[in-house]
Amino acid sequence: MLELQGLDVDIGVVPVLRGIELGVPDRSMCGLIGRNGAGKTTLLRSVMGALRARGGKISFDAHDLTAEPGHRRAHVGIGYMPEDRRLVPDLTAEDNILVPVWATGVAGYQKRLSWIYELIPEVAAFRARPATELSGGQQKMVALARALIVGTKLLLLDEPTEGIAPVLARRFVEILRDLKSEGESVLVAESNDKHLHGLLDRSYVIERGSVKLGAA
Amino acid sequence: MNLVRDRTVQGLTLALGVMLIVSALVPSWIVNQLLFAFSRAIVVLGLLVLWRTRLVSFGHALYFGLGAYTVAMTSRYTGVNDAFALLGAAALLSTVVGFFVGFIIRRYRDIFFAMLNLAFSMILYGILVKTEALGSTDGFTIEQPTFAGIAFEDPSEGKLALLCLLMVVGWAVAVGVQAYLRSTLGRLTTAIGDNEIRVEYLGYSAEHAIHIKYVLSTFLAGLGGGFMALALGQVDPDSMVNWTASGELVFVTILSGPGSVAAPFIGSFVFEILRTYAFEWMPHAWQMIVGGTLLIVIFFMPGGLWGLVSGVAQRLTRRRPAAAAPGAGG
Amino acid sequence: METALTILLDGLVFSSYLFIVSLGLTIIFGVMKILNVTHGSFYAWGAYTAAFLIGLAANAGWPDWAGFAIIFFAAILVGLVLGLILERGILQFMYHRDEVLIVLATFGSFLVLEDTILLVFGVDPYFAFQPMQLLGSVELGGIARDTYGLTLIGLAAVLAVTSWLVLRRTHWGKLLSAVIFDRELAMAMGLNVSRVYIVTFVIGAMLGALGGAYIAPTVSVAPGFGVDVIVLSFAVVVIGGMGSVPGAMIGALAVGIVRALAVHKFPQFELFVIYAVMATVLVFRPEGLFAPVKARKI
Amino acid sequence: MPPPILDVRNLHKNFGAVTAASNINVSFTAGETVGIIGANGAGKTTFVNMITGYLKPTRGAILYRSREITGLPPRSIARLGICRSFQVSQVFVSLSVLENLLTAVAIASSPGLGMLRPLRRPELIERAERIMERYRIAAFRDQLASELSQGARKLLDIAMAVAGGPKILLLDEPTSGISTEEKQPLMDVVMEALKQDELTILFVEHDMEIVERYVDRVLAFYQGEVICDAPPAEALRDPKVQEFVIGGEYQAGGGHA
Amino acid sequence: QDKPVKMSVVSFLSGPAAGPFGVPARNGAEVVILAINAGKLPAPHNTKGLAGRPIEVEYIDESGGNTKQVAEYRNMVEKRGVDVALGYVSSGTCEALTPVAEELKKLTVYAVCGTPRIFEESKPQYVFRTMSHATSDNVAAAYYVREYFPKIKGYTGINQNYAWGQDSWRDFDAAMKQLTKAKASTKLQWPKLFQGQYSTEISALLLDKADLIHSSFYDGDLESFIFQGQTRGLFKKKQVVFTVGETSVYRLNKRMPEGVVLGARGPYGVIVLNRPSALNKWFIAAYKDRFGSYPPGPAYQYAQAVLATKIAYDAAAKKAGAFPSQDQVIAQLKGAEFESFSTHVKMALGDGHQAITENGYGITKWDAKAGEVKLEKVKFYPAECVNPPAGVKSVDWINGGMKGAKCG
Ligand SMILES: Nc1ncnc2c1ncn2[C@@H]1O[C@H](COP(=O)(O)OP(=O)(O)OP(=O)(O)O)[C@@H](O)[C@H]1O
Ligand SMILES: Nc1ncnc2c1ncn2[C@@H]1O[C@H](COP(=O)(O)OP(=O)(O)OP(=O)(O)O)[C@@H](O)[C@H]1O
Ligand SMILES: [Mg+2]
Ligand SMILES: [Mg+2]
Repeated sequence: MLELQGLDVDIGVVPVLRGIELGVPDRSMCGLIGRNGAGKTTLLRSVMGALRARGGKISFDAHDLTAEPGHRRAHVGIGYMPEDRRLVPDLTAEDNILVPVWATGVAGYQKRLSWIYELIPEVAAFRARPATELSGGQQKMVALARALIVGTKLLLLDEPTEGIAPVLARRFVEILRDLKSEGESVLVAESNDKHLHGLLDRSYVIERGSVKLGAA
Repeated sequence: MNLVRDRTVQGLTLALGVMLIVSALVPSWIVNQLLFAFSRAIVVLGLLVLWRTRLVSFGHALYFGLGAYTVAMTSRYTGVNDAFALLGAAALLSTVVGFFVGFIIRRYRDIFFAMLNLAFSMILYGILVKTEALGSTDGFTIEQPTFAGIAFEDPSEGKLALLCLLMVVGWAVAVGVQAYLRSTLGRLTTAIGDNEIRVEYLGYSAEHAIHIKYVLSTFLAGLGGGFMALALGQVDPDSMVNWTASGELVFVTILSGPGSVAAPFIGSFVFEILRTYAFEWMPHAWQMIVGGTLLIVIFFMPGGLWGLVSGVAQRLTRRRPAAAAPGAGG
Repeated sequence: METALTILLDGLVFSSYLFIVSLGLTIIFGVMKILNVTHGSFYAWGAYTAAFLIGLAANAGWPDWAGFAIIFFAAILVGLVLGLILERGILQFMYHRDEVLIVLATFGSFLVLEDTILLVFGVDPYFAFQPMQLLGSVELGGIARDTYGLTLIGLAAVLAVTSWLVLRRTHWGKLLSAVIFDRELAMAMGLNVSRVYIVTFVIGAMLGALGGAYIAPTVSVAPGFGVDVIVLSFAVVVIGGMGSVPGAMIGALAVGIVRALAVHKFPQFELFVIYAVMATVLVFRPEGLFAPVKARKI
Repeated sequence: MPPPILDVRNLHKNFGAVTAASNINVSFTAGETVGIIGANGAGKTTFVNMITGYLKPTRGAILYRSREITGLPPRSIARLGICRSFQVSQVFVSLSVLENLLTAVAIASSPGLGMLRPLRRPELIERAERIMERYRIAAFRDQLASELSQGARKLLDIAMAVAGGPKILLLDEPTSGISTEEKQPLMDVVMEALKQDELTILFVEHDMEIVERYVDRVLAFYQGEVICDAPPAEALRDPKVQEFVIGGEYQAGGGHA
Repeated sequence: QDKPVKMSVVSFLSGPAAGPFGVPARNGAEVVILAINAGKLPAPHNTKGLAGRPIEVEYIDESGGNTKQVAEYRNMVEKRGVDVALGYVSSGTCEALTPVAEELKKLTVYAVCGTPRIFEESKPQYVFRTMSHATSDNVAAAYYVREYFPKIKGYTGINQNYAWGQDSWRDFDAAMKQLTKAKASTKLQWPKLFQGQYSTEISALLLDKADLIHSSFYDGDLESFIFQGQTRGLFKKKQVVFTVGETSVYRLNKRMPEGVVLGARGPYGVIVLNRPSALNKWFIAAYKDRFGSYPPGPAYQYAQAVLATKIAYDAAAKKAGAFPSQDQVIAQLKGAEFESFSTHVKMALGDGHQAITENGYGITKWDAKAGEVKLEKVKFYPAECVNPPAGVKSVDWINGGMKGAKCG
């Protein structure tokens, strides 16, 4: 489904990713595990088109995404949850979730929205509150929901369980499990695989900008 | 604190020596250009101090004009006509006004800071334009000042004396600003621009620091305005207090670049020359040249003229074109 | 009583004028965080183009009402051409730069455009009085009023309602919020950010040009026409809260009505009104009447 | 029993209809290490924010060494020696790591006119460098903070909180975003400092292993209320805590089990 | 080969005052300078050049404020070595330049400017002005009002909120107080320069009880005010006096309201269109030939300044028997008296540095047959009637009852 071949990415003049080879097969859950500063976020942002690759190729479902403009990702079914949440402050939680829907103009999102609310009932509880008012963890949930709404094929999650209370982290893991059973592909970046243990089909270890396949 | 070993200070001192000699040799129109340029440079130095905190004032013509008008009014109405007294009064008054206005201004950031300054400057502009006792739109002319009691018969000698004074004062304030920028308080500048919450939680008031900075900049603006008034022998609201005057000051700041306290002196001189020639070559489209230059500076010279100079110097001496702008000069 | 009506009408007319000239500015600021000094150029170019074309049309024997069509045509034309040139030619390379530098870039462009007017249209003023003449005057509150001036109120109302509906009642407005907040995020959510910027800037430019074009028939269109409008519209926008359409409306109303009151009752204070209102509002509400929501930081 | 260093009395905070703190009464003695746990949105950050002056409580009082500090601005509270780190790192992005720390150290050590002394003084640089070593960010010494990864920024944030030499240290989720390998070493460092300086530490934490290992006492929040105030062994077995915070039985050793 | 005489002609070439004022002024100077260099001025001025040497002219923009002009003036003199600086419309600029001209000792001929202060508050040696100052405009206006509108009970004003507008109103108000019993309104309108939108002011003027309105508007503001006022019947309801309204006549043409009192800051432009002197006929023809329209007031005023310079140079050369020094030229210009294109000019005030001329007003009337605006009831007031005598300050003179006025 997602295939990175020899990806090189610089930020400014600093080379951050080097020769990344990574694949997320259909209906699988992959982990991208690495310490602070290893390059996880950079990798996900590159896939999302926020950073231009200096070399290499990003392909998705036989599309070549390398040269496509960034906003096309959402249109082809990739959902993204940034590590620092980034909710639009003056919109309500629900509006935030719907932003990608409006942006891509996909039809029939209602069903998916109620499915998401079933999946994460906490969000339904504060759906009408402005995003500014939500606590860090609450925002995290909204960000996940927002990634889910258009991410029908692939989800890119950047440290989804960071800053999440154990009670919720457990729910997150359950949610991921559900997603997997629904046939979605997921790439999760985490600084450890504590919560993900046993869920991953594949896990990549990233270190100083290079990945290698780790034990699943 | 070891200012003597500071490279910038050494450079400034050397430049002062050279300039004192050079200015006696150049034709008088250059003396005038230098007078205008360095007077403005002192104001720009103040704007540079603000810019280091990412604050830009679109209204510093308020203090520039206040300084200039103080000089004009004092010499007209009190009979005091000594450059030292006049300049002292100019700097003092604008500092006092800056101090009080600062209590309001210090709460604002970004574009709001710029705009509120604009608003205050336009209020002064309105008052000047309307008040005949203040010269209305015509402004005032100012007589040749004396220098600590010494009067010069020949006006061009007077101009030269003023230039020498200006350069010495310019050197002194530049060194002072350099010391300030190296101090903890001055270094807080960039920090405040980045993250005020953190500054507060480190136990210092960002507003307080900005207030000090603001007062410093108003002091410099008033002093520069005072010099400008003496250099021109004339004050008027349109070229000294109106928003276009503030715009010009910001323009010169950008042109100079924030890299060094020496930059404003170079930038102002280049600006004066640029404007003179633009005016000579295209008398009715000189704005186009000025505007075009501004665009070129913004696009191709992010660090201003100073960035250009130091960039070249750095490429010669160092391997990486390091993060030049904000941290330099230390 | 009649004076009160007159003051109100005068205030409304002037407010409408202020609103029309500031709307484009506030929209561009709201979406792109650009304080666009070239707004004054759009205004001037709109006025010049309209006045020039109306003059041509009059010479060609077109009926006077064609002037109205020309006004809107001129606004669209100028907005499209200048807006695209500026956004594609300059601003698109600057979005990652400091806000203040962008202001200065627009200031530079403004200076250039200002002199371009001189080169293109010369220094002689243009008059395009036909539309105002056509509508004549009506008697209201005991004095004659030019009908054209009153249509300004209508135009302002239409623009206010339209922009409010678009921004508040369609998803467009909310998507704009997303762009405003974070470009990268909006892009990741599937929004073509550069297109949003182009469209916004062109619309803002059109509104600026429309302000000028619509005012053109009432004035002598001469060099320097766009200069004062900049400060004026800045003041209105700052009072209202930068980037807020209702803010611009309230700001324009406040300034317009206070000013009308001053002109009628204390004309000697007229000059200070705008800045006095601005300073007062800002002292109590630093970010204007309708301040944008800030993200929670801690 | 020694008098409390920090005493929180009857604290309330409402945001419109949301109650983020309700009738909180706790006090802390000097040298204590307290872990604050709770579900997301339970009011932990709000509690920290009120103590450090970022938010004004709707009702109630906060006393530091018997002196009321409720409503004081953050900088005054910081000057009293109550320092904090943030859930979302607050660093000076356009300064280098060294300059970030220098700023923190300098402000703490130069009251009044001392602010006019140069920032880059050898003694300050030395102190900043020591702190960098300790918090494992020495490698980034001259890198701009904007270039740091999320985790490194977090470390810097904590280091800056400690740099001022606080009496009470409040850390909001210090270990979130820090990789597992680094978590414990980091906490070891912080705790070590605590033991030396008789510091009082309050930290918000979601990782129960860390809580269990390092704290003397646990405060558990739920919907703005303190539902449990007990030593960790006891708190982690509290049924309410298990239901609302942990989401099941607590197993030592975490999810791996 | 003789070195040419370097002359800079300064007027508004950009900004709102360029079209109505600055450019015609420049054009007026140009017509005369070209003729001088070709030796084609009517006799007795039909010698080539200034004292035989051609004029090398540069045209300079006056916009940008006094400060910029001071700097520019210095460049002009010190850097480019100009021999005569000529022109300037703005009073403020003239005031600012005077001390600089004195300092640099450079012959400077002001063509326009308004303020009387230049020669009343100091005694410059190198500076001249070849037209009367603004006091005469407003004194003449008050005489005209007394003569043609004796029934006026009250008057008000709308003037730009800057020195020009303020001075104009002050003089007019003072003269009206001396000459009539009419009362000044308490609500004077002081709109900002270049405001462009006057609907509120027009309402206030319409509601004001005063039946006469004084205005010294002169540029784009004048025309905007006329359009907006006309639609609302302002000029039918109120008697309006435009002291500088002449600048707009040729451009507005049919759009110029009827029945408005117009001045041209002296005997220039449309007011003297029909004067039959040879110089006037030549000037109108030459200007029309080159620029396709009648010369408006500013063109006359600048032309007059150039002519005065030529007369002084030629006279000095004659006296010296060689190309004259600057001091010799100055000696000739001082106190000179000469026939200019449209009027007699006498350098009578300020120790022979400030000219006085007659001043005239008329009332607009559309002449449908000719397709032109004509002036009716044109009336001129002699120079000694509307200008203060030498040595008396204008303001004191008016307030003191205009003693010594010779109105014939
Ligand atoms: N703007 C930048 N300029 C230069 N280097 C950068 C920049 N942003 C990030 N880096 C560097 O890129 C590397 C990868 O950063 P990235 O944010 O991808 O790490 P990460 O794996 O997501 O870490 P974390 O778990 O802490 O979030 C880091 O070493 C960081 O210092
Ligand atoms: N500024 C605010 N305006 C409105 N509501 C707020 C504000 N700050 C916090 N809240 C609300 O108060 C409650 C407590 O928030 P707080 O940030 O204290 O939670 P927290 O315990 O720190 O959660 P997390 O672990 O997710 O960070 C939440 O419901 C939140 O939505
Ligand atoms: Mg990361
Ligand atoms: Mg929190």
